[in-house]
Amino acid sequence: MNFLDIISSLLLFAGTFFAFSGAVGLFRFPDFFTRVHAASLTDSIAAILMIAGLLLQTSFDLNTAKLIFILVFLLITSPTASHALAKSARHGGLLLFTEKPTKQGGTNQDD
Amino acid sequence: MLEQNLAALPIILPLIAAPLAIILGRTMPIWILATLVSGCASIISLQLLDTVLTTGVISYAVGGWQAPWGIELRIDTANAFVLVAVTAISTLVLLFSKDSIVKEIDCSKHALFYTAHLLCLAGLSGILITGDAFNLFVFLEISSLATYTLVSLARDKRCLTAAFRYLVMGTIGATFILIGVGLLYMKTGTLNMLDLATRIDLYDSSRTINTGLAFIIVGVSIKLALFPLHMWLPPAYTHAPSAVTAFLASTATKVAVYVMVRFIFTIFGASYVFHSMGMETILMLFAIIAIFKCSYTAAMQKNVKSTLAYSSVAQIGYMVLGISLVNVTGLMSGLLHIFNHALMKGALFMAVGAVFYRLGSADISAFKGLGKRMPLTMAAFTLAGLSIIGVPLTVGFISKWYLVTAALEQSHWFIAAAVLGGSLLAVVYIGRILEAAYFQEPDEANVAKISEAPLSMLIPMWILVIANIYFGIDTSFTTEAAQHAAELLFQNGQVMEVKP
Amino acid sequence: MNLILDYYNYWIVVFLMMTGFYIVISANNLVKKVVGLNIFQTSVFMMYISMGKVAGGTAPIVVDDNTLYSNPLPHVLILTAIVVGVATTAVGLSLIIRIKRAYGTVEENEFEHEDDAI
Amino acid sequence: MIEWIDLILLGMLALTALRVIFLKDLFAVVMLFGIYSFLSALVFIVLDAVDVAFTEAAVGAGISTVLMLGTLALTGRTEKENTHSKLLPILVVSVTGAALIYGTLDMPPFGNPDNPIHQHVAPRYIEDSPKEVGLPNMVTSVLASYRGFDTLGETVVVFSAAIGVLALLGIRREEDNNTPESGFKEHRVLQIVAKITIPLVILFALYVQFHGDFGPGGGFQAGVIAAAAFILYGLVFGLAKSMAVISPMFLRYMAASGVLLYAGVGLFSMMQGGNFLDYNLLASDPVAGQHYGILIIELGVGITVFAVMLTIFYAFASQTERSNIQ
Amino acid sequence: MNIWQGFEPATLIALSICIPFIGAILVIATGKSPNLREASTLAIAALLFTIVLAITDLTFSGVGQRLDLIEVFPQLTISFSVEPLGVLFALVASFLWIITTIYAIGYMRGHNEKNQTRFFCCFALAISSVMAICFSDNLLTLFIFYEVLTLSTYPLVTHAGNDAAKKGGRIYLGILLGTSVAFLLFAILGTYSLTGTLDFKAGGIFDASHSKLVLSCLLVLFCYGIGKAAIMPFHRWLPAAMVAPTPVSALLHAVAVVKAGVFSILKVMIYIFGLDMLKELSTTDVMLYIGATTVLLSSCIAMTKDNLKARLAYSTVSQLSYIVVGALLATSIASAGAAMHIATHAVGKITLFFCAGAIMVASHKKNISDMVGLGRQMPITMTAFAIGAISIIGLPPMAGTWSKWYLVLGALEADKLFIVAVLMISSLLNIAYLLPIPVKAFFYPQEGQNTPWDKHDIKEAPLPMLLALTITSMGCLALFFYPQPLLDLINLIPGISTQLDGGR
Repeated sequence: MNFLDIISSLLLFAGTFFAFSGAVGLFRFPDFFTRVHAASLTDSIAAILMIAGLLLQTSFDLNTAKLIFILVFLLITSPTASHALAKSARHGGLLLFTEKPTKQGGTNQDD
Repeated sequence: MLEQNLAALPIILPLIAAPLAIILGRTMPIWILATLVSGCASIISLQLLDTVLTTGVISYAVGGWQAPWGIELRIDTANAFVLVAVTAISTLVLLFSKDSIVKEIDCSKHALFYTAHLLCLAGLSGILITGDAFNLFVFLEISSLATYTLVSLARDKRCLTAAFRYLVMGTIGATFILIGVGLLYMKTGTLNMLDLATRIDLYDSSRTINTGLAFIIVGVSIKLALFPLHMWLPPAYTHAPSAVTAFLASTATKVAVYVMVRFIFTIFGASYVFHSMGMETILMLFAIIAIFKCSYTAAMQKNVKSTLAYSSVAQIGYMVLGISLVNVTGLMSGLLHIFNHALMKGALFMAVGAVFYRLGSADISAFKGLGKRMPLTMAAFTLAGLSIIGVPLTVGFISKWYLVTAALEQSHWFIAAAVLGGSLLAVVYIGRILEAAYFQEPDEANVAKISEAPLSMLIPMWILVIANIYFGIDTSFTTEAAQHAAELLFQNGQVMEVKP
Repeated sequence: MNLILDYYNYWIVVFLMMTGFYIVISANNLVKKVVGLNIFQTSVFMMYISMGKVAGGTAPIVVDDNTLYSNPLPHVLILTAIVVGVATTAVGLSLIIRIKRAYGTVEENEFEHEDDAI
Repeated sequence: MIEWIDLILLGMLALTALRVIFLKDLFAVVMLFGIYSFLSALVFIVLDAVDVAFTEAAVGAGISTVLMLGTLALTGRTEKENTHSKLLPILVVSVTGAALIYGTLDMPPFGNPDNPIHQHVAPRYIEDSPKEVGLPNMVTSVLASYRGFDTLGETVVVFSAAIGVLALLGIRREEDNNTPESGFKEHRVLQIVAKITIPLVILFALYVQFHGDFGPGGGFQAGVIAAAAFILYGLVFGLAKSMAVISPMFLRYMAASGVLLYAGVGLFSMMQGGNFLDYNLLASDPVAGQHYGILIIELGVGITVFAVMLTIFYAFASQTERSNIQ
Repeated sequence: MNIWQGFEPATLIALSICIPFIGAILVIATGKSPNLREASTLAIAALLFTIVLAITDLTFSGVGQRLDLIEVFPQLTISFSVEPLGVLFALVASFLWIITTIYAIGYMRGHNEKNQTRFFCCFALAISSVMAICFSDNLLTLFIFYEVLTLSTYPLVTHAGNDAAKKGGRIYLGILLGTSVAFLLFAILGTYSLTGTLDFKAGGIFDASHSKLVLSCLLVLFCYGIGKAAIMPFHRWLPAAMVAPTPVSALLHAVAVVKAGVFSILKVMIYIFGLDMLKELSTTDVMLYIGATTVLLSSCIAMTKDNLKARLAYSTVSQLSYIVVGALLATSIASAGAAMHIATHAVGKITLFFCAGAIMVASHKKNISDMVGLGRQMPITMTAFAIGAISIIGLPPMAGTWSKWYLVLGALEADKLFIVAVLMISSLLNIAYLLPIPVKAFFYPQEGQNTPWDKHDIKEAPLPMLLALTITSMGCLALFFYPQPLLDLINLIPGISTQLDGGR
C-alpha cells in the first residue's frame, strides 16, 4: 500500500462519513427544511471527497476525466435539486413532512 | 430475393408497414396499406404452407447467424397452418373494420387503430414463425401491447378497465414465461427451440426444468385464457371495438394455444410433459371445467359479445383438451380447431359488429326482430352459430368429430361424452340469441334505425361463413395440414404416441 | 453451507420476485399494481443477470486476451426485457389516467358497483 | 468481497420491496420503486452487467419513475384501505415462490464457470465476436448483430408503446396552457442550471450513442438520456416551449423513421442477396459491414427511443397541465 | 313411360336430393306470386315422385346404384346408395309430399297464414334431407342429414311465432338436437372407433371380436340418440311440435321426421348391428320392453287428451314404438313388419292429421268433445277419419292390418308372447281412443239440435284439402288389397323376409 492509496482511502472514508452523517440527519432532523439542508450539504462534500479518493486510484487516463466530469455534474445538479426542492416546498406551503427520506431519493433521479 | 426470404416476410411486412402508416398519417391510405400488407402476408403464408407440405421444414437464419447463436425462423406445418388462419382473418377484419370502426372508435384514432392492428399482426406472426424461445417473448409483447391499445380504443369507458385487467394479467403471464425460459436457459445454455429440445433431454428429471415447465404452462395458460386464468378475456372481448374483438378472438388466443403446443411438443417433448409430469390430467381437468362452466356462464349473459367471449373460453377448452389427449388425432383436432374456431368466431363477432354498427348496442334485447331487418347478417350469424354448436356440414362438426375420435382412441369415454355434452350448452347460448332475432318483435325505439349492414361488412363476414361451410365439407386441405402438423410435432419431440 | 453459497443469490431474488408479485395481485390502487409489476419484472431481470455471472469474471467488454468474461447473452436479453417493461408501464399508466378520468377512481374496490372490476 | 456487496444490496432491495407492500402513501411507494431500480442497477454492476445497469438506471429509475409521478399527480397520492381478503394472494404467492425455490435446488451453482450457459452458446460470443463482428463490447455485438432481430422487436415494442399512449391520451397542444405555472417555471436558478446542463446531457447522449460499440451504452441508453434532456427542458420551461422546439408531430415521424431505418438495413441486406439483417453484405469486408450495420441500427434504435420517450412524456405532461388548469 | 330411362343411377340419386332443394330455391324466387310458387312446388313434388319411381324400377331390376360425394374424413365419404328399405321410405315420403302440398295449399290459404314462402321453402328443404337420409350409404351421411332435417323443420314448428310455438320449438330443437349430439353422435363415433367404418352393410359391421358390453351400450345410445323415434322418455318433442300448422304436423310428424327416426333405427339395427348380433345383446330386451312400455303408456296418455292433435301425437308416439319393437325383436318377419308399418302408418296417420286440419279450417274445432255430431257437417272428412282410424287400429280391410300381422308373427317367431300381448292390448286401446271420434260424429246428435240430416248442413273444408284426404284414405284401402309391391320391396332387403322361415 503506497502513499497515494493511503490518502485515497482516507478521503473515501471521510466521504462515507459525511454521506452517513447526512443520512442520519435526514432521519433525525425535525422538519423538512432542516432535512434538506442536512442532505444537500453532506451530499456535496461527500461527493467531492469520494471522487477525489477515487481519482487517486486511477492512472490518470480517460477514467480520470470521466470522474472529473461526474464531479462537476454533481456539483451543479445536487445543490440545484435541493434548492428546487426547498423552494417548491415553500411554494406549496409545506412545513412538516414525514416522508422526506424518500423524497430525497426522488430528486436525485429527476435530474 | 423474395423466394429466399419468404419465411421472414410475414413478420417484416407488417412490421415495416406500421411505421410507414404513421408517416402516411391519413386514414384512407393507411387502410389501403394495411389491407394490402395483410393480404400479401396471407398469400405468402399460403405459399409457405404449400412449401412446407411439399418440401419440408423451412429454416431461416436471421442476420445470417446460424441457429444456436443467431435467431432462427423455423416454419413447419403447424405454424404455417396457424399463420394462414391468422393472416387471412387479419385481412378480412381489416376489410370489415373500415366501416365498423366509424361507429366505435373516435375518428382521430383510426390511423392509430390500423397501426396497432399491423403491430399486432406482426407480433402474432413473429410468435408463430420464430424458432427462438426468447424471441417469442419479444413478439409476444409486441402483440400484447398492440392488443391492449386496440382493446382500449372503444368509446365505452368500460373498455379501459378491461384493458387494464388484460394488461396486468397479460404481463404476469409474459413474466411467467420469461421466468420459465430463463430456467430452461440456465439449465441448457441455449434459447433456440430445437437446440433446447435436444439438450433438455439430458436433464429430463431436473427440478429446474420441472419448474420451468410449470411456469411456462401457467404463463401460456394466462395468455390463452385457460379456465381459472381466463378472467381477463370476457371483459376485454366484450368492451373492445367489434372489429378488434373479431380479430383477437380468432387469432390472439389461438396463437397462444400454438405456443403451448410448441413448448409441450417441440421443446419439452410429449413423453416428458405427459408421462413424467402428468400434465395431461391437469390440462384435461381444466379444459373440461372450462367447457362446462364457461358455456354455462355464456348462456347467462345479457350481452351477445360477452356470451361469445365466454364461448371462446369454452372453445379454448376444446383445443386444450385435444392437446391433453396425447395422441396424433387429439393434437390434430386441437390444431384443426384453432383454424376452424377462427373462422366461426370471426364470422360471429363480425355479425355482432354489424349489429352494433346499426344499433349501437350488442345486448340481446337489441337483437330482437333482427331476423327480418338484417336478414343477411343474421343468416351469417345463424350459420356460424351452428358451426359453434357443431352441426354437420360446418367446420365445428369436423373438429368435434376428431376430438371425440381422439378421446375414444384413448378409451376416454367420459371425455367423449363430455365434449358432446358441452356442445349441448352451445345450443342453449346460441339458441337464445337466434330466438331473439327471429321470434321476437323489436323494441319500438329501435325499429326505425334498423337496416341491413353495409356491403363492406357483409362481404368479409360472408367469406368467413362460406369458408365455415366449405371447410366443413371439403376437409382435405385443413385436415391434411393439421394431420401433417400433428405427426410432425410428435416426431419432433422424438417420442412415440403415448398409448394408454 | 455450499448449498447456501451456491444459491443464496437466487433465493433472495425469488423472494423479491414474490414480493413484487404479491403487490401486483393484492394492491388496491392501480398505480401500486403497476409498481408491483415493475418490481416483479426487475427481480426477474436479476435472476437472469445472476446466471450470467462468472466468479472472478469482468464485464464482457474486451480488455485483453486472458480475461475471464461474464456471459453477455443474459445481458442482451435483459436489455430487451427492460425496454419491454417500460413500454408496458407507459401503456399501463396511460390506462390508469384514462380510468381516473372516466370513473373518478383508481382504487380496485371502488369499481365493483359498476360491474367492471379490475 | 463481491458476495458481501451483493448480499447487502440484495438485502436493501428486500427491505425496499417489503416497505412498498405496507406503505399507503403512493408518492413514497413510487420513490421507493425508484430506489429499488437504482439498487438493482447496482446489483447489475456487481454482477458485471454494466450495459444493463446503465439501462435500468436510465429507464427503470428515470423514465418509469417520472411517468409514475406524472400519473400520481392526476390520480391522488394515497391508497385507500384494501377490503379484499389477503389470503388468496398470499396463498398464490407462496405456492409460486415454493415452486421457484424447488426449482433452484437443481440450478447450476451461482458464478460457477462450468455452468451450461457458460459452456454452450456463449463461448462463441466471447471468443469469436471480436473477430467476427469486430467490436470490443460483446453485449453490443450480440444485441445488434447475433440477436439483432430481438432488438428490432424491442424497438417495435417501444414504438407500440408510443402508439398505445397516443391512442389513450393523445397530446393536446393548448395555446393558452401557460397560464398558471407550477413551481418550477418561475424558477430562475433552475432555468439557468438547466441551460447549462442540457447541452451537456445531449452531448453525453451522443457519446453514449456512438461509444456503445466500445463501452457500455448504445441506442437505448442514448435515446433515453437525450429524451431526459428534453424532459428537463419541458419541466423547467414549460411544455409549450418544449413542443415549440420539437413538435409532437415531428416526434411521431422520428419514432417511425427510427424503426424504418432499422428495418431498412435488413431490407437492404436482403436486396444484396443475403438474409434479413445480414450486415456482412453491407460492405465488401464483412467486419466493416458489421460495423456499418451496427452503427446504423443503433442510430435507428436511438432515434426511436428518444422520440417515443419524449412523446410519452408529452402525453403525460399535457394531461398534467390540463388538470392543473382545472 | 319412364322419362328417366337414359339417366345414370348416380344422377338419379343426385337428382332426387337436388330437386327438392331446387324447389326450395324456386319457392324463394317465386315468393312474390303465390300461385306461381305453389304451382312450382307441386311440379317439383311430382317430378320427385317420378324420379323415385324410376329408382324403384332400377332397384327391382337389381341395378346397384350409388353416388360418392366428397371425402370428409379419411375413409368416410358423404355417399349415397340405394337399398330397398330406403326406396320404400323414399316412395312413401315423395308420394305423400305431393298430397301434402295439395293439402297445404288449401290449408294455408284457408287459414291465411303468414310467411307462406318460408313455409314452403323449409318444407322442400326438409324433403330434400329426407331423400338424402333415405339413400344415405353410411352413418355419417345419415347423421348429417338427420341434423339438417331437424334444423330445416325447426322454422316450420315455430311457424306461428307466438309464445306457445316458441316453447314448442325450443323443446323440439332441444330434445332432437340434444339427443342426436349427446347420444347419436357419440354412438356413431364409438362405432367408428371400434370398427373403423360406418358403412351400412348387410348383416352388420360388428363381429364377434367386439365386446358385447360395449355393443350393448352402443345399442342403447343409438336407440335414444335417434330421438326422432320418440322412445320414452324422449318423446316430449312430438306432442310439443304439434303447435305447428297441421300440414306440417301431417307431413313431418306422420311422415318425414318421425319416420326418418324409425327408419334410422331400422337401418342401424339391420345394417350396423345385424339381426343376428342383435339377438345376442343383453340390452336388446331392455330396449324392447321400454319400447313396449312406450306403446302402452302413450296409448293411455292419448286417451286422456281432448285436443285432437295432441291425441294423434301420442298415438304417433305409440305407433312409432311398434316399429322400434319390430326392429328390436330381431327376427326377419318382425323387421319386415316394422318396415311395412312405416308405409301403412304413414298413410293412416296422415289421413287422420289431414282430417284434423280440415276440421280446424272448416269448423275451427280443436277439441274432441266439440266434435260430437260433426259427421253431419263434414261427412267426407269424417269418413276419411274413420278409414284412417281403422287402419291405425289394424282392422281389415285397411292397410294397417298387414303390418300389425307381420309384427305379431314376428313376436311369435321370437317367442315373445309378452310382446304379442302388448300389441293386442294396444290395439284395443287404439280402438278406445280413436274409434269413438267418428262414431260420435256420425251417430250422436249435435248439442241442442235434433233435426234430421239435411244436405245444407254440409260445410266441408276447401277442395284441395278434401282431395288430399280422400286420396290418402283411398291409399289405406289400396294398400290392404294390393300390398304386393311393398312386400316385394321389403323382401329385397337382405336378411329380411315376410316368409316364416326367413325366406329360405
